[in-house]
Amino acid sequence: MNANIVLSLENITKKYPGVVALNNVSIEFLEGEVHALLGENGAGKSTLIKAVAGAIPIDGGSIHVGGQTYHQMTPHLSRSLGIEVIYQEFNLVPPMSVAENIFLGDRVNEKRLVDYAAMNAKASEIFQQFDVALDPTSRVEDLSPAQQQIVEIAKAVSKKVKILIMDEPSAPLSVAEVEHMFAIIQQLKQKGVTIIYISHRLEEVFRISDRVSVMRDGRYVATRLTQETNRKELISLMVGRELKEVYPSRTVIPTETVLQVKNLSGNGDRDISFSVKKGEILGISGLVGAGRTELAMLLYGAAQIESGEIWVNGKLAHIRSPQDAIRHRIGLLTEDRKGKGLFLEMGVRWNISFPIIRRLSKRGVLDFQTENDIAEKFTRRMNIKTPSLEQRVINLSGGNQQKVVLAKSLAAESDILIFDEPTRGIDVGAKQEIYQLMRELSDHGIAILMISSEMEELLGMSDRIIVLCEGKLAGEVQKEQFSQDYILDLASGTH
Amino acid sequence: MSTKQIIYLALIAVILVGLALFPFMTQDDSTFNLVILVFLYMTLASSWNILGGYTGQTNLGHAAFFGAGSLATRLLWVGGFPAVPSILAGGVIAVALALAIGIPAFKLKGVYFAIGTLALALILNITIGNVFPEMSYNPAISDYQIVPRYYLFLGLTVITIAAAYFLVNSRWGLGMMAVREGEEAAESLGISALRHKLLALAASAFFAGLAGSAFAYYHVSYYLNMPFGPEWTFDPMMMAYIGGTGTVIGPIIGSIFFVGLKQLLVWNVGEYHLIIFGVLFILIVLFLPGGLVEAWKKYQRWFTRWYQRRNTSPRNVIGTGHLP
Amino acid sequence: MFEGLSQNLVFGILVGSLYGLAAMGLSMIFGVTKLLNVAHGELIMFGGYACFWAFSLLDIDPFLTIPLAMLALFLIGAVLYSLIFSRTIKLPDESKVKNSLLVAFGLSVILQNLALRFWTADERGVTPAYYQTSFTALEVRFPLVRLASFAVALIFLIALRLFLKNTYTGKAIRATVQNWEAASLMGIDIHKVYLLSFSIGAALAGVAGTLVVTNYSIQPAMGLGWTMKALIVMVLGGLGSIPGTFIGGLILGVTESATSFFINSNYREVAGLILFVLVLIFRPQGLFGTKES
Amino acid sequence: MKARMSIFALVLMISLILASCATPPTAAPAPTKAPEPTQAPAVAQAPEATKAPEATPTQSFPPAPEYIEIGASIPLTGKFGSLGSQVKVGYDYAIADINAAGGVMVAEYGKKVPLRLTAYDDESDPTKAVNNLEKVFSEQEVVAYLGGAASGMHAATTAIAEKNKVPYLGVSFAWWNIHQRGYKYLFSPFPKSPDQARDVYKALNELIPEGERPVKVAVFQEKTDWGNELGGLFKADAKPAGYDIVYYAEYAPGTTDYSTLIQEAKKAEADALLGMPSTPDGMAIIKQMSELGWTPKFTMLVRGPDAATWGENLGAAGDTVTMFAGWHYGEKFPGIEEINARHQAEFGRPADILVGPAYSCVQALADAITRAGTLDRNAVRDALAATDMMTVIGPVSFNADGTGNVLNPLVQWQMGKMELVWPLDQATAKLIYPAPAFDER
Repeated sequence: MNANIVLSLENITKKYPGVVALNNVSIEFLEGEVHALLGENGAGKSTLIKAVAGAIPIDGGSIHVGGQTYHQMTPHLSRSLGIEVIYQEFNLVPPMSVAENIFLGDRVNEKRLVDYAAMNAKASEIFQQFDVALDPTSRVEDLSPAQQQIVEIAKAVSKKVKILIMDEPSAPLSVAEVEHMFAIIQQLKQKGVTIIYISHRLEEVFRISDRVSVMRDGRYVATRLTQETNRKELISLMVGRELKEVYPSRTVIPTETVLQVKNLSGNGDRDISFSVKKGEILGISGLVGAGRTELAMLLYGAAQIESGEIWVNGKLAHIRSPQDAIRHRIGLLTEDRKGKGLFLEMGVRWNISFPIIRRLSKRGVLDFQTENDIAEKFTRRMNIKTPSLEQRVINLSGGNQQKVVLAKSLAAESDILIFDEPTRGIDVGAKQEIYQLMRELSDHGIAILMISSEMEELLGMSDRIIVLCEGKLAGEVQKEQFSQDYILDLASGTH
Repeated sequence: MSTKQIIYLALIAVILVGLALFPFMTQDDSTFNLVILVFLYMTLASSWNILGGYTGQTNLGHAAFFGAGSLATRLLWVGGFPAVPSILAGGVIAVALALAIGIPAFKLKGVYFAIGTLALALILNITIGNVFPEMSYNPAISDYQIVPRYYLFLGLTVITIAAAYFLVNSRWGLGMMAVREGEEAAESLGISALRHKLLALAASAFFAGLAGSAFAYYHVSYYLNMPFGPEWTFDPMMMAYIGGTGTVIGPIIGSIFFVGLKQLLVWNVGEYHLIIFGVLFILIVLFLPGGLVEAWKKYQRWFTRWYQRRNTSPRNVIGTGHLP
Repeated sequence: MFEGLSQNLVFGILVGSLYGLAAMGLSMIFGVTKLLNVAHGELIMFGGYACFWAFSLLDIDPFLTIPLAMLALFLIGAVLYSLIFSRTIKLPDESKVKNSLLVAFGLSVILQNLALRFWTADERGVTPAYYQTSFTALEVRFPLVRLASFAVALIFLIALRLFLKNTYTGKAIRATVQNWEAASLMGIDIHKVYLLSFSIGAALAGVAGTLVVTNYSIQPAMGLGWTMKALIVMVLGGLGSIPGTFIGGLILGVTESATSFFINSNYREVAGLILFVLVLIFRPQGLFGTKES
Repeated sequence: MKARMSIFALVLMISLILASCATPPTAAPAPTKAPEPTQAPAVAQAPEATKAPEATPTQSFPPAPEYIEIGASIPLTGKFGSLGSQVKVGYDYAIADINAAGGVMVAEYGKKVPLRLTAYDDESDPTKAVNNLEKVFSEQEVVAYLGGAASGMHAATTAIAEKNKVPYLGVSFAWWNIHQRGYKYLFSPFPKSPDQARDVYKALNELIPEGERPVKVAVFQEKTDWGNELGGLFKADAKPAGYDIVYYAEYAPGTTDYSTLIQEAKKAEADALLGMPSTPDGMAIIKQMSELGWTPKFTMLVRGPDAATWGENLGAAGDTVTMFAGWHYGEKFPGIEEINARHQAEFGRPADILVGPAYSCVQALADAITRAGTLDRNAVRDALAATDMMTVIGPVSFNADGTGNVLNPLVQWQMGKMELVWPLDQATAKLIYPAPAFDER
């Protein structure tokens, strides 16, 4: 490997009101290496690449590229230096053709008008290198995410990319597609392109990267040669200490079935059957896009059921809308807490009482006293740290927000709760509290369906795990069979 | 150049020659008036389309440019200036106005831009009406000739359409479309959204201003604030939508369709024609956002799909497993 | 001078309350559904005609025709929403606003021409017997009709506030405004909420129409002018803020009458529009709105 | 790329075809009314063959056209709609009456030829009015134009008449200056601004004893050409007649708020208000005067109160307002009774005030065609210039500038009705003066 430094960041600092997003970050990137950037949500990875790409101005530090020092980047400058970024949200113009997207903003040749024939030919040429058969005249909006990503890569290549930054590139891809992407990355690497690969999937990092840098809370933590490090070390670098999560153990043995799902299809899921007992925690595992959240939406009536049946407490339940689900005492804690679970601009009281205000109203007019009592009760029970019930939830921490969401579901007196990624983006302390709460709830006889991408918490909390793969039920795993490898095999469809 | 392209160019040439010879085929003033109206609307709709269709900035103040052009021309011409420089001045004034309001106006995004420009046009409409309350008469009324005015409009229309065609098929045109689809995406591709929007606005205003100038040269008598009226924005916009925004051909089809159908409706259903237009417009916005052009393309696509189904070949495959 | 100025100010405020009421419906619809109904002026016109016909055919006092106009416009709003606007509701925000603007523009053409066919282009006004009555305080005249209109606007402002704050439906509407996805997941039928909000907005236009026909006059082409007034007021007051809208109305009213007094009444509308453009550019969230996060 | 080119070509082709097809419009525009023999006896007798040479059976004539085509653009909707619809009724009545008597004698063809009017609505939009007149000119090859309503509209359309060299007869406009543009084809049997400015003071001086006259005058001038002209004349004629302009203000047409103007006029202690608003503007002025409690002793608004809906919309507040309408159904000229009877049957009220002047236009035109003996437009124009006849609005003759020498009656709204109050020999009621305060009506 060549040891030329192509990009070096020195003491990059970026402040937002109230937050230091980047705090004196310094990293060096070598020519022709695949350099993984690791860190938890909010560690500052995305901010850092935006700073490199010139998408945001920086408040301090400098960027060195090709022997020059820059104290401020602009999108134009960064591109002229050969830096290209593929964001999670693709920067493509959907109704335009593949070739138009690739060459947008460039002249293909010296003609004044756009020479479509030359443009299409050049695009095809790039695709051939990657062993891809993509029609340059097809419209981007008709392509799959994987194909769109290829277009993004081709766009970067057409711009004579030197440093390619990829932000969570594998998120929308299937296993086979990820393999293909890795092949392309290898090919680019051989040509001397530096790849900065951002991911939170450790397996991928070990598969593809040469070196790995870890960030935490806006700071640079460490860089390691991938071959010389291990999973455990990286995790402890990411979270800042040895990870030792304690999962509360079960005290009640569930027996009575409360929810039974028979051959359920719809919303992309096919023919799914399982059942949940009273007081049981059922884990739902699968890769991104395997149809886990989709299943939750089906059970909650937020998506249309095409066929199959849902039985609640031994009775066939017709769930066509969230109202129906709420009537059957099914509650949902959404994955996208801020987007779909909370009214951020409203107070704590409003958020807790809202789902049940119909019950609190007499002839359409609200009973404020009861509303207040309920909100107060659950705030205390959940140990929500808030100065008052009127405090807008946007001002609460992530963990407290999640507790408000929980309180809301409890106030609705649900028998069945669906938790979609309940601990995403909240700190370790709050995680612990949430695990404790979930355990308490199940001890009180509430059935819980828990969707999680964190294998450890899934294994630690669940009584049973079902695994989804590409919209289908790949298997059901009993507590005694619990093993990470087995579940991953099921999830990736290799079993 | 392929033979097909040659055939198309020849066809366009034949049509242009036909239109150029048109005054030798008829003497009828009302026919001229009708054709001139179509030309006027083609120019207005095409120029609106550069900003509204290609760049995606719904401009509800197009009348301001039309009015500015006609105001400048009429004042100069009535004041004794020769006609040709007066007409060119109209276009220039419209561009100056566009650049003056462009930078503040583009601080507004989406619908705010739309209502902001509407407000600007209304401000001008009222103010011009206050400043020039008097009817303006055509200085050439005693020996008014329709044929030169016909050629003026024909030339203007051809130039506008050709300019629109070349603009949108240039690098700038791709940039404008990228801005329409997403300003942030375009910016991250190194395309300056503001610069592209300003260019589109200036081009749009220039041709609208020239249309106003031609109108001022053509029209016998009117109040000077009349060309600032909102109908000069809304009618061309409706035409662009009916034909298909974001295409060169859409506004052309739209204006022929609009004027032609309007005449037919006026003859057949009389006063209800505007109601029918309103319904048609709503239906197109709701169900056929690409206008008549899209309807035609859908028909075409259906045809090619039918053709493809007979000769199936896979397209768009990635990961065939043979990497170099 | 002073007497003239204070009289002008009072008239500005009285007229402003009417602007506020006219904008309240528009603001309600925009705030909840994100549909920009530029046919709002036409809805006001229909409300005005409802009042006019009830007054001249049935001899009902114009202020007593308000429930009638509300009911009529509520139904019209429901029909328009179900037939037309519901088809744009699922679009992403940006194109939703734009498409609803275009659709509403087509609608305004239709409504205006329907009115023309139904009721001719004649200017219509309602002049109840007590029209000439007015009170004088500190040498400033308070015409009874205008005072009553002010009171009506105020009553509807308060009623709307109470409705949104204290009822289940009102809370459902506010929840939908905040976050329709969350509201829908919490069991709110958001389509019902949209339908209801649109109809309530239309009904408010009906109320405004009755006041317009009693204070001014109506004719089929009046729509655009009142739509612009409502838009100006809505932007001044901050999008979706009901009390802000009312205050925005007062500001527009006073601005207009001050322009008449100090400059020239010819530039009244211009002053309002310039204020509007300035606010759009420098404070798009409105004078009283908070910046969207 | 190819697809684009093909569409481009296709549409240009269609455009060409469409454009060339547009030459002969296949569908005829709806003529306003079929010339049916009406039940009423011909009121307006087309001047019979007395003046024209006697047609003898032996003489051979070229084939006569089916109709004498007349074109018009009338504001039936929009802000002048209420005026235009009155005008249209006048035209229709006169044409029906003449056609009931067989039509107009044209010596050239040796027979009577009926009239046919093709009238389009211009929605009070001068541009549309111009287009309409161009259209009827080339499609119907009209012999003459009839005008619409309101000065601003006529200002636009008279230019077309001059350009196309078609005789033009119009009423409901008082703008004198149009007649000073040297137009040869324009004729208007209607009182003009100088008459109105002169006569308002003359009438006041004749009707009101000295000492009680409203000598302090306020003028609200609409900011249009005609408003400017009439306002200036009001001002110029005041002093010689013994009046004093104490307040003079301009406003843009379509203004909704007049409170500043009214307060200023009130402060200037004006006794009389003179203005020339459109109907909606006039209604707004009166409403706001009543709100602000300013009742001048005398109010004259030219044009606005002509609308039949004035009384309905304003109620008692609209009373005592006076106007110069050009005519009144209570005048005592031949033919008026029949028109009133017919109008009463159709609309439930005697003829509206613009019906008479409109009627007289058709009378003058028919007379001129007969005297010309041909449908040649220049001959008709020359004959019109020599008009001297009795019509429903009294004797009519034209000056060199096309203005008419006609009676200029002062009309006042009284108890929701229009009454003629001056000149006294035609009067149907006495002028109510001074006007009672608004809150005492």
